Parts: sequence; structure tokens; C-alpha cells
Amino acid sequence: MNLAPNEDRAVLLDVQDLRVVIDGPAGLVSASDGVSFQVRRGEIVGLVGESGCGKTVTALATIGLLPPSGRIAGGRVLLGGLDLTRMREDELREIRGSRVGYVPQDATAALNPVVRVGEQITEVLRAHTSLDRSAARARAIDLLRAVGVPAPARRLDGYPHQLSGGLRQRVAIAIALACDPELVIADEPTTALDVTTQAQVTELLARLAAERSLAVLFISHDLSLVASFTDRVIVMYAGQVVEEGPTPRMTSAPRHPYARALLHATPRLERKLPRLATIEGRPPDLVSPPPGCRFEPRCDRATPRCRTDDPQALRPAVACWHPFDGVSA
Amino acid sequence: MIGRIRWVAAIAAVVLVAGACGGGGEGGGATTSPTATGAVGQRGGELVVGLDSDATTLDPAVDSGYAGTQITAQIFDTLLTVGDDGQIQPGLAESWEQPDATTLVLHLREGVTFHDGTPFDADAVVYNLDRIRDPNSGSTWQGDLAPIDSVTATDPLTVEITLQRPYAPLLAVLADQPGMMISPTAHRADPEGFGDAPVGTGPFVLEERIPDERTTLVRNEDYWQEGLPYLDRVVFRPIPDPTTKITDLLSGAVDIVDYVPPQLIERVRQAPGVVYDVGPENYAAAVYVPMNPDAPPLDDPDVRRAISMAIDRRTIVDQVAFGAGVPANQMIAPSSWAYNPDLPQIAYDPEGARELLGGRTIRLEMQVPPTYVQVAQVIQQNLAAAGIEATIERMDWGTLIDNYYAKNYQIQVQDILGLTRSDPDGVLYGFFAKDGSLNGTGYTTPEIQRLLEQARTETDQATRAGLYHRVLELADAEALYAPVYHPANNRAWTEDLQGVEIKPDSVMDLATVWLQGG
Amino acid sequence: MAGLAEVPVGAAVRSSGGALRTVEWLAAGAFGLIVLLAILGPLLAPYPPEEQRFADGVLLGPGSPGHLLGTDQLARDLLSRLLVGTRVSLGVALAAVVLGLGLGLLIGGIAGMRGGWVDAVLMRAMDALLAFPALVLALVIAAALGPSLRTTVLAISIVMAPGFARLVRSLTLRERARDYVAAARASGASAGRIARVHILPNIWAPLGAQAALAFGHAIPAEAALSFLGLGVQLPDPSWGNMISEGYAYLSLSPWGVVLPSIMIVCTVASISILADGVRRALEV
Amino acid sequence: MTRYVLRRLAQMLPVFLLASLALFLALNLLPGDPARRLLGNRASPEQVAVVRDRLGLDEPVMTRYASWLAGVVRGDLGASFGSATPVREMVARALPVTLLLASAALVVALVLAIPAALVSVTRPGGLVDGLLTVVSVVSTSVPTFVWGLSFILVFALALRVLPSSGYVSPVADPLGAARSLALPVLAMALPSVGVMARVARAAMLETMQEPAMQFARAKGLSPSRLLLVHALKPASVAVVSVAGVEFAYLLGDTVVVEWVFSLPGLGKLLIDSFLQREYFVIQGVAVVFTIAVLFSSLATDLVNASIDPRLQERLVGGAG
Repeated sequence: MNLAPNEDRAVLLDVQDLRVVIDGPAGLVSASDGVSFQVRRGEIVGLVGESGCGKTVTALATIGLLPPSGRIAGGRVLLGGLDLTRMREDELREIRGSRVGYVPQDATAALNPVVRVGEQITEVLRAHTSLDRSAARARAIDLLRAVGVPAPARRLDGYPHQLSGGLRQRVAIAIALACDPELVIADEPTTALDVTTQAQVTELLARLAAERSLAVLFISHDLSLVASFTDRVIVMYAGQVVEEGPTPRMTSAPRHPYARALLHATPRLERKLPRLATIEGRPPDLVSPPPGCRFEPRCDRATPRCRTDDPQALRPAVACWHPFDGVSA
Repeated sequence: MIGRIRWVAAIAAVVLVAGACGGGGEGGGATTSPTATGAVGQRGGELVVGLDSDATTLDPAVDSGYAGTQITAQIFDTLLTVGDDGQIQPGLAESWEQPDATTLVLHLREGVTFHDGTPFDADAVVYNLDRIRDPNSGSTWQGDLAPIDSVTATDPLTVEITLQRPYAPLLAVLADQPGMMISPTAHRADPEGFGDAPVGTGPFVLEERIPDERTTLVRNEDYWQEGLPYLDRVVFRPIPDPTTKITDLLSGAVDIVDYVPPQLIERVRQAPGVVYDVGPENYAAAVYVPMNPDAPPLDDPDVRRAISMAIDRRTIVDQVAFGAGVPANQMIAPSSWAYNPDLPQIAYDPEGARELLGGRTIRLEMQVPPTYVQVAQVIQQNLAAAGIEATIERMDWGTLIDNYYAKNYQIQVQDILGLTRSDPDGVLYGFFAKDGSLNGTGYTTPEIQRLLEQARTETDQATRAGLYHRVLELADAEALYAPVYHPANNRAWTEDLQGVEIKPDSVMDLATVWLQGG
Repeated sequence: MAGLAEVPVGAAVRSSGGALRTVEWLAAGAFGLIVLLAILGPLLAPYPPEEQRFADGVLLGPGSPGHLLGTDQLARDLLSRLLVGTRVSLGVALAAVVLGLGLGLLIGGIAGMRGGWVDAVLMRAMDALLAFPALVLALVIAAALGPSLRTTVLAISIVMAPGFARLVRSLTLRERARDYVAAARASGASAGRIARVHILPNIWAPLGAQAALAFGHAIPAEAALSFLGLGVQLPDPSWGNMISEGYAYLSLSPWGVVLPSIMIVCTVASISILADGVRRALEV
Repeated sequence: MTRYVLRRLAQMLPVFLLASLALFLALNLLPGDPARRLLGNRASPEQVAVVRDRLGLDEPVMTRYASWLAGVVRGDLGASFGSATPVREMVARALPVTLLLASAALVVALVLAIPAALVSVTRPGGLVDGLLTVVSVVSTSVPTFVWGLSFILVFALALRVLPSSGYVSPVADPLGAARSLALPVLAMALPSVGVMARVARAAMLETMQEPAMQFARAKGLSPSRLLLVHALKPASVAVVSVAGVEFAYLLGDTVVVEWVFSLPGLGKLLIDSFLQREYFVIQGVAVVFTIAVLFSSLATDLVNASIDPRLQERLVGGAG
């Protein structure tokens, strides 16, 4: 099912030197500090990093969904050539839900508990298409069937709490896909699910992406999870991209010490260990980050240079003064 | 030339000229031409009347309080009526004669029917008067009719009343509540329920009665006084809080109020669109403090006298009543011929009161209606200055009056405003005789009782005045009531309301008023 | 609805924690001043509040000689009545809150500590009291005991007791679940001692905030009861009494109504702003 | 749903029994004897004895409670001492007035509070939000009766546009009823507006912080839909809950408002009865008030269960 990376495909999402700051209690946090990456049409890209590394904020910033305390401090986000950071809210609104779908982290929390499932699907259709009520309903049934919800017509009149966690996530995916978007941002859509369901959902996403030539930006902290269905993986650490590359290489021989640590920290599916094995130490303070490599305090390959010189200067190559060679981990 | 009598006379004259019906009063009657004003009322409209309290009953045989009098006067006619000059005038009886000192013959008006269709005739009069005289009736007016020996119908329109002894106030009594005629048919059918479903011959017919909320009357289309009344409906609303009552008048929620309490007179006077007027002095109006001689320490006349002396009447009249009244020293008003001009004003003398009490500490509960909360507070301070600690117990008028007659009080602040009786016997016998209708204490002295009885049998006014003067002197010494002041006989109404006259008896005559415009 | 574009998502809406804001300090100052007036009132009052000085004149306006705020319909000094009325109204409210809090501590504490059927019965009893609208319950109590200042205090405190009892119970249950209470119990401390030594000191803060709110409700409750003649009895001044009496004379002199109304509004507003601030500050 | 309602009714029963017992004991056991309270301090022992006998006061108190309660269940609330009018008749006349007043006040309060909250949450900390805070503090700090008196002064006396008192039945004359109820309803509603607007605002701001709101925004929905469906609808559970509590307050406020505006409702009946020492009427009216409060809390739960179906399942499923 893995599509071969196709460098010829057109760039759909082009994030250029994106800077996002959040006004936190301790001061301004650089949640996204000069992030650049691209997603091509039909491509599934994994955006991987520990919690708090800025991957979610970066992804949300691309479609203008920052919290009020956050703002874009620099850079550009081009979607099909249009700069989303320059758009007014009402213009962005037309893109959200129609050209860019969003799959939330926890569908249980993300679905409105007091609104019927059907209405939560049709409202996005009614907002972006000219479908009338009954047509929207018919389309919602098709969508639910497409994402593998059994007895879809009956589900439409139910409420989210009457569905299982896996079904809720499928409903959320159906909503994200409702208007045939070009890009889906999936924000750790499987975190809240059990392992079996997790696999079903990722499989579903990959299948739908293939069927609809959909680009997917799949955010996860789990490198091994994304390994199974993504084309390319981007690894973020402390608000910066540290390494990116085709999935096979990234999951076999990552070069950045952090990416490698992430790979080792990630439990294998079959071992059924706690999913969130951790890397020693804590990410740096992003209010006033250290001048050199941000991973330096936790890195066993660190040298004095790492403390003073910022390896971001090496990008788009691996942002590390002492990367591993291409040997398998 | 004020009030209902004017219209009675006018219409009687017109009717006479037209030759439709015979009649006309012997005693008194028309003195001016009926065309004098030319102001004929406009028919229609609903009048809302604001009253201090609700009638406890609409049965005229029972004292229904001031509010009750205002309502029953619209539903019932009396056998006789009183002119502003105090002279007796025709009512349902169009003429009368007194062949001797113990006989009264009434000639009844022809063609009058009760609201339920029952004809008004001599039998009805017999039924009515016998009902009140029946010892089991529980009527407040038994004492007033006690001198009657028998009442007989000599023909369908003639009634003969025989007295045990001469009884001077009889005509005035028959012009008052005891003379209100109720339908025998209705009363026989449901004697218990009559107070809630009254049937009379008056200008208005009861439509609906919701106790403590409203009493609605509608025009009696067959009223015997041709052309009257003007109004389609009258709604009486009890509004116990005096401020609310006046506010409602000023805002147009009610059209007329029974009485403007002193503290609000200034407010009413200043208000646009509202007419405030003071009528001729009432014969009996008084604000007073009854003192229950059965409730210690008030069994001691010195205590009662001390309380009376301690009250600063001048301040109450000038400051609380804003001058709308005169300080009182007796229970009858200066306008009455029975008023005793020789009684000295009761001096405000807290020191004297203290001495009378001889250093005793006295604690009292003073029951106060909403109307007199301010007066009561002045009295409270006055009493404190004399060494009497009084607590104020607020209650509504109905409860206050119930307590008064049940003797469940020490002292109260009370008033008498609605006594319709022109004869001083009404108020003086009422207050001071053992079975007097206003005697909340049931207390009297043999001498007072004797004098009151004697005054009833005398026919000469000067002789009677002398007897009453003596009664008032003796009463002053007993001090069962501390008269405080005689309030002005005032009223206020919206300027759309025409034909309002304030009569000395303070009872509204709604048959002759009309609403102008709209 | 143009501004809707900025619908916040993760807004830091409940600006929680930290010190009081300016407006809350102002409210604290205003409330402190009112309390000071209540304490010093009778000392500052130029005349006894019920003294009728008819010689000076009735319904004088503010600034009249000898009467800074004028006089009322019975020639009583308005300043004196207002000052003493402040003490009466605040005193009634304070006493009611203290009593209500005491009842709540007792009932809620027992319910929380004992649990089981005791808890069930006590809490249903509190629900039963809550089944009466506040003013109706107060009126029933006034009817049962006869209207007086003491009855007013009792009535308002009984109205408040269920709120306090529920809060105390839930706080007690929360504290009881903590380790140190378990430890104390393991070491053999009695329930009473645990309640006194371990639980009570830890639940004061939220109770205090609740008490401040309750105080803000007790003031208008007293005013309403007295306005209806069911509360503080004449001639004692209270804000509700003054409004009730002065209303009849409004067109002649509005001060008898306006001044106590202002006092009520200022007191309730300052205490409620203050209570909000304190509660927020405590939530840290 | 029926099962749910039955279950809630069963939960209400002990509360009602306790409330009625408390009421009965308060008016029958507390200092002094009811006959004496009825007659006043000066009544003779004989008079008191007669009344005690007439009222059956010599029976044991629990017997009297039981027979009174049995009467209440049958709809017989006793009779007035003075006029012998059945309390049921008085209540039947007064209850519609009070319910109309309280419900109208609740509706008006909601109609004012919800839009105010909606506007204020669009810009927290903005001008409207600040204004709302000020208005809500002021509106809740002015007691209902002071609002009432002020409205009478302004609208009835100065402008003469609305009546200061009197009740017009909405069945007979809807416009007249609206006019006669306008001021009392507004006086009652205003203090509630502040409370409810603040609750609505807080609840909406809370729902706006939840992931559901972010997901809804990611759908590109219109601002009004975001606000009304995704912020207000979930928040309305909290608003309905506070409205239920406010309704109980409003029922209590009718006591003072009906007095100020002389409206013939339960509240005025209660005060009239108090001034007339009609303790049996007070008892009957107060018990009707508790029934009204209990049913309003039932209604609150039903409305909330219809808004948020999870609540219904939780309540039916959960332990009683």
C-alpha cells in the first residue's frame, strides 16, 4: 500500500520558516521556531516528535487554528501557492473543512456530545457545498459507509456517546473527508484507541488517501506507528525540524541522535509494552532556548560545539553536528 | 346641594312632570330646579376604586368595616337617606309619617324590584327589620333596632313600626346600614352565603367577588332611578398598603380612592391629572386609641388617662397629618351638634402622665394598621417619654377590627371614618353603650348607659345635646378611648371622573358619577 | 456578529490565580468602609436613631442645619438612622451568615464524617429546606416565631444552612479521602478530633468564599423582609425599613429611600466583587 | 423517558415529605400554641380552648400532620380560619398568577442574558464583556423590590406608560396582561439576568476551550453556527441548571413583587395571610410553593436530559 515517494508530484503544502509564539505564563514560548517542510499531493507524511515538541501547534498554525494566546511570528504557509498566513479569517474558514480536513486527536472529546452524529457530518457539507438537507444526509451515509461504520443510516440519529471509541474516530475521519479535501491533517488520531483499533484506523486513512489521492499530514509521537503507512517522515524536536526523509530510511537508519532515540524508545507493536517509553531527560525550556543544539543536554554524542553552535544551520540536511552515518539502527 | 339626593330630587321632579308615576318626598326633597347644572353624565365605562381593605362581608346586617360600607352602599338602597344638612330624605320609602311618638309609618316606593326580580314591598321591609332584630341573627345593629316593638305590613306598600318608647335616632338609623334592604328571596335561599352573594335594589349588581382581590359590580339596568347609574362597571380593589393605593391612583391603575392617608396628601396634591378635595367635616371621624379595660394594666383608669395625656396630638396633626385634621378631645367631631365645646383640650403632658403612673414601668403591645404606622411611631415615642414601653404590632385592617371586637388587644390605633349615621346617637351609643355597635370593650358605666338611653327617647335636640355633653364628660374621665385627631374628610380621584361629591358620611355615591371621554 | 471571527479556542478565560485586581481592591475598600461605618456608626450618629425631633422639622433635605443628611417623615435624623441602620442590616446579615455557617458545619460535618444513613437523612433534610423558595421559608419562620430582629437572623440563617451544609459535606468527603486523614485514623484519632484538627483547617478557604457570597445574599434578604414588615421591627432602623417607610414620602423627600438603597447596592456589589476575587485568588 | 420521570418522582417523595413535615412542625410546634397565635396575646383561656377544640389541636401532633398531609394529597389544603374559604380555592386563583409571573421573568431573563453572553464571549475582555460584567454586578446588587419601586416611579408615575399594579388575566386580555405584568416581570428578571449571563458566559467560554470547539472550527463552520451549536448548546446544560435554581428564587421573589405591585398571586396571599394571622393558609400556600419548586427541578432535569442525552442515561442507570 505504500506509494513510492514521487518527487515529481506538485507541492501541496509548503511551510516556510514558520515561527509560532505562544504567550504562556512564563513568557513567550517559541512553539515553532523556523519550521520548514513540504507535503506533496497524494503523499502521506508523518510529523513525529515527543509531546510538546510543537508538532501540533505547527500543524494547527498552518490552517490558522492557533489559540488566542498564540500567533504566527514569521514565515509562510502556502497551500497550492496561496499564502494562508496572509488570509483573513473568513477566507481561511472556506479552506478549513473543504480543502483541508482535520482529524482530531481524541474523537470522544472532539465530537460535540449534544449534537447528533448526522448533524455533525452534514453541517460541514452544508457549510461548504450546496447540498440540501436530504442530499447531505445521503452523502453522510455514504461517508460513514466509506469509513467502515456499520448501519450508517441508524448511526446518524444517534449521539457520539452511543458509539465505540473506534467508531467515533471513524466518524471524525468521515467529517474530515466530507468535502473531498486535498489535505488531511491527522493529529495523533489513534492515541485514544486500543492497539487493534489503532491499526484499523491507520489502515483506513492510508486506504482513503490512496483512493482519493489525498495528502495526509499524520502527526504522531510514535515513529514505528507511522512507519507502516507513511511515505515520508519529519522529526521535530523542541519546535524545530531536526531530520526528514523517506519512511524506510527514517525508520531503519535515522541519522539524528534524537530520531534514533525516538525509534529506540518506541515499543514495537507486537511487544505490547507501554506505548510511551521515554527518552532520558527533558526537552529544553522554549521561553529562552539554549544557543546551540537543543538536544545537546540529552545527547550522548554531544561535544562542546553542540552547546554553542546551532545545528539548524545545516538544514535542510540533518540538524546535527555529529549525525549517525546511514547505517541501520 | 350635593350628592345623590340632588339626583333623586331632580329625577323625581322630571318623572312627576311626565306624569309617569306619582310620588315625591314629604320630608325634605327638591329645593332647586333640576335643570340647574345641565351636566348630564356620560354613560359607560369602568371605574376602579381603591380601598384600604376588603369588606369582611357584603351583608349589611353585619358591620363590614369602612370598605364594606363603600361597597354595600352601591348594592343596597336604604329606606331613608340623609342630606348634607343632616336632614332625613326619602329613600326606598318615598314618604313617612309619625302619628305619635312611638309609631312610624313608611310609604314605600312602587315598582322597585331587587336584582333577583323579587318585588320590593312591605313584606320585604318586615323581613329585613325582623332579621336584624332576631337575637340569633348576630347582627351588629341589634342595639340600634332594640327599641322597636313590632314591624307590620299594613298594605303592600305601607309599613308600620311600633316602638316600645320614643326613639329619636330611628329615622337616622333607617338611613344607615340597618335600613339597607336585602332580597328576602336570596337571603332565605342561602342565609350563610349572603355575605358573598348580596342581592339588593341598588344601582349596581354584584358580578364577581374574589375576597382580598376584587369585587366587581355591574350596572343595574332596571334601577328605579331612571337614567342612573352612568357607569357600566365598578371594580373595588383592596390595596392594604396606603402608599401602593395612592401610587395606583397617581399612575392611573385606580380611578378613585376612598381616603388619602395624611402622609400622602402632599403627594396627591402635587400630582397632575388627579383631583384632591376635602369634603364637609364628618360628624364622627376620629383617629383614636382604644384601650382595653379587660387587659391589665389597662384595667386601671389612671393608666388609661396617662396614655391619653402622653399623646402629643398637636405634633401628630401638624407633622404627620400635615395639618389635615384637628386635634381631638372627644369621640365626636366639632361638626356634630352633640359636640361638647366645654371639654378642655387634652394637654400634652408627659410629666403628668408619669406622675399618674407613679413610677410604674408599663409595657404594652400596640396593634397598628398600615394606615397609621407613622402615627403609631409618634405615639410610641410619646409613651416612652412618659415611661411606657409600647411595641408596635403591625396587622391588616381586617385582623385589627376582628381583634378589636374580640377584645384581643391592649391598645390599638383605630379610626372611624365610615359611620353614615347623622344622628350623634350612632357614634356615641355605638362607642359608649354596653351593646354599642362600636364598643370594642363592652365596657360602660351605668350612668353613661342611662344617659344614652334617655337621649334616645328625647325628641328635643337641645335636651339631647345636654345629655350627650354629659356622656362625653363622663367618658373623658373613664378614658376608654384616647381621641387623637379628627381627620379631614378627604378623597382623591382622576380628573376624568365627574360628579364626585364628598359627603359628610364619607360614603361614595357611585350612581351619579361618570367617566368623561374615551 | 462581526467580531465572531476571533472566537477563542483555548482562551485563558478564567484568569485564575494571583492577586486581586484593581476593581477588587476598590470593592474591598468600599466594603471595609461600610463595615467601619457599621462598627463606628452608633458613635458617629449625632442623635439616637429613633428620636423624633419635630422641632427641627420633618423631611429636611441634606445639608440642613444640625442634620447633615436631613430628616425623615418623623423628624428623625437621617444620618443617624442610616448609620445605625447600617449596623443593624450588616449585623443581621453577619449574624445570619455566622449562624448559617455554624449550622452548615454541624450538619454537613456530621453527614460527611458519619456517612451512611445519617448522611442520607441529613442531606435529604437539607434538600427539603431547599424545596422552599428562600423568601417563603423566611416568611414561614417569621410567621412561626413572630417578626423580630432575632427571627430575621434565624430565618435567613436557616435559608442559608443547606448551601453551607452541602459544601461542608463535600469538602469533608474530599479531605477524608486524603492520606493524612487515613494516617490519623490509623493512629487511632477520634472522628471528632480528625474533623477538628485535620479537616476543619483545610476547608476554611472555600467556606470563607461561600460565606462572603452568602453575606451578599443576606443583605437583600434582610432588606426584603424588613420592607414587607416581617423583619426588623419599627422603630429600629434597617435599610429595608427605611425604604419601606420612606417610600410614602418619596415625592416630598427622596432621601429616605435613595440613601439606604445606595447603601444596599454598594454593599452587595462590593461584597460580590470581592467574593469573586477571593474565590479566584484561592483557586490557585 | 417514562422510567426516568418515575424514578425522579420517587426521589422527590421523601424530600417532599420532609419539607411538609418541617413546615407543619414549624407552624404547629414552635413556641406558643397556634390557637393563641391566631387569637393574639390577650385572648382568654376559654377563647383559646374553644379554638383549640375547633381546630382539633388537642390531637397528637403527628396525627394532625398525617391528616393534614392526607388532605394535601387529596388536594384539600384546609380552610381559612376567618372566612372559612377553602385554601384550595385561594391557591387555585393565585397559583396561575405566580407561575405566570415567575415563568415570564425567567423567560425574559434568559432572553436578555443569552444574547448578552453570546456577544460577550466573542470578545472576552472586550467592551461588551466589560459592560456585561458591570451590568450584571449592578443588576444583581439591586434587590428586586428596589427595582420594582424604581420602575413604578419611572414608568408608572413619571411617564405613566405602564400600570403600577393590578392583574389582568392573559386569557381575557393578552395585551392588558402584558402591560400589567411588564414592570413586575422586569423587576424580577433583572437580578436573574446578571446571574444567568455570567453562568452562560462562563459555560460557553469553557466549551470553547474544549477539543470539540477546535474540531468544529477546523470544519470551517460559520461563526454563528460555532457559537450557537457548538458553544451554546453544550453550555445550555449549565444555563438550564442555573435557570432551574433561579426559578426557585423567582418563585420566592413573587412574595415581594406581588406585594409591591398588588398582584393577586401566591406571594401576596402569603403576606395577606401573615398579616391576618391565617396560619393555615400560610401552611397551605407554603406547601404549594414547595411542590412548585420540586416540579421545577424535575422540569430542569428533563430539559437537560433532552439537551444532553448522556444525562438521562446516567440518571436512569446510576444508583438512585
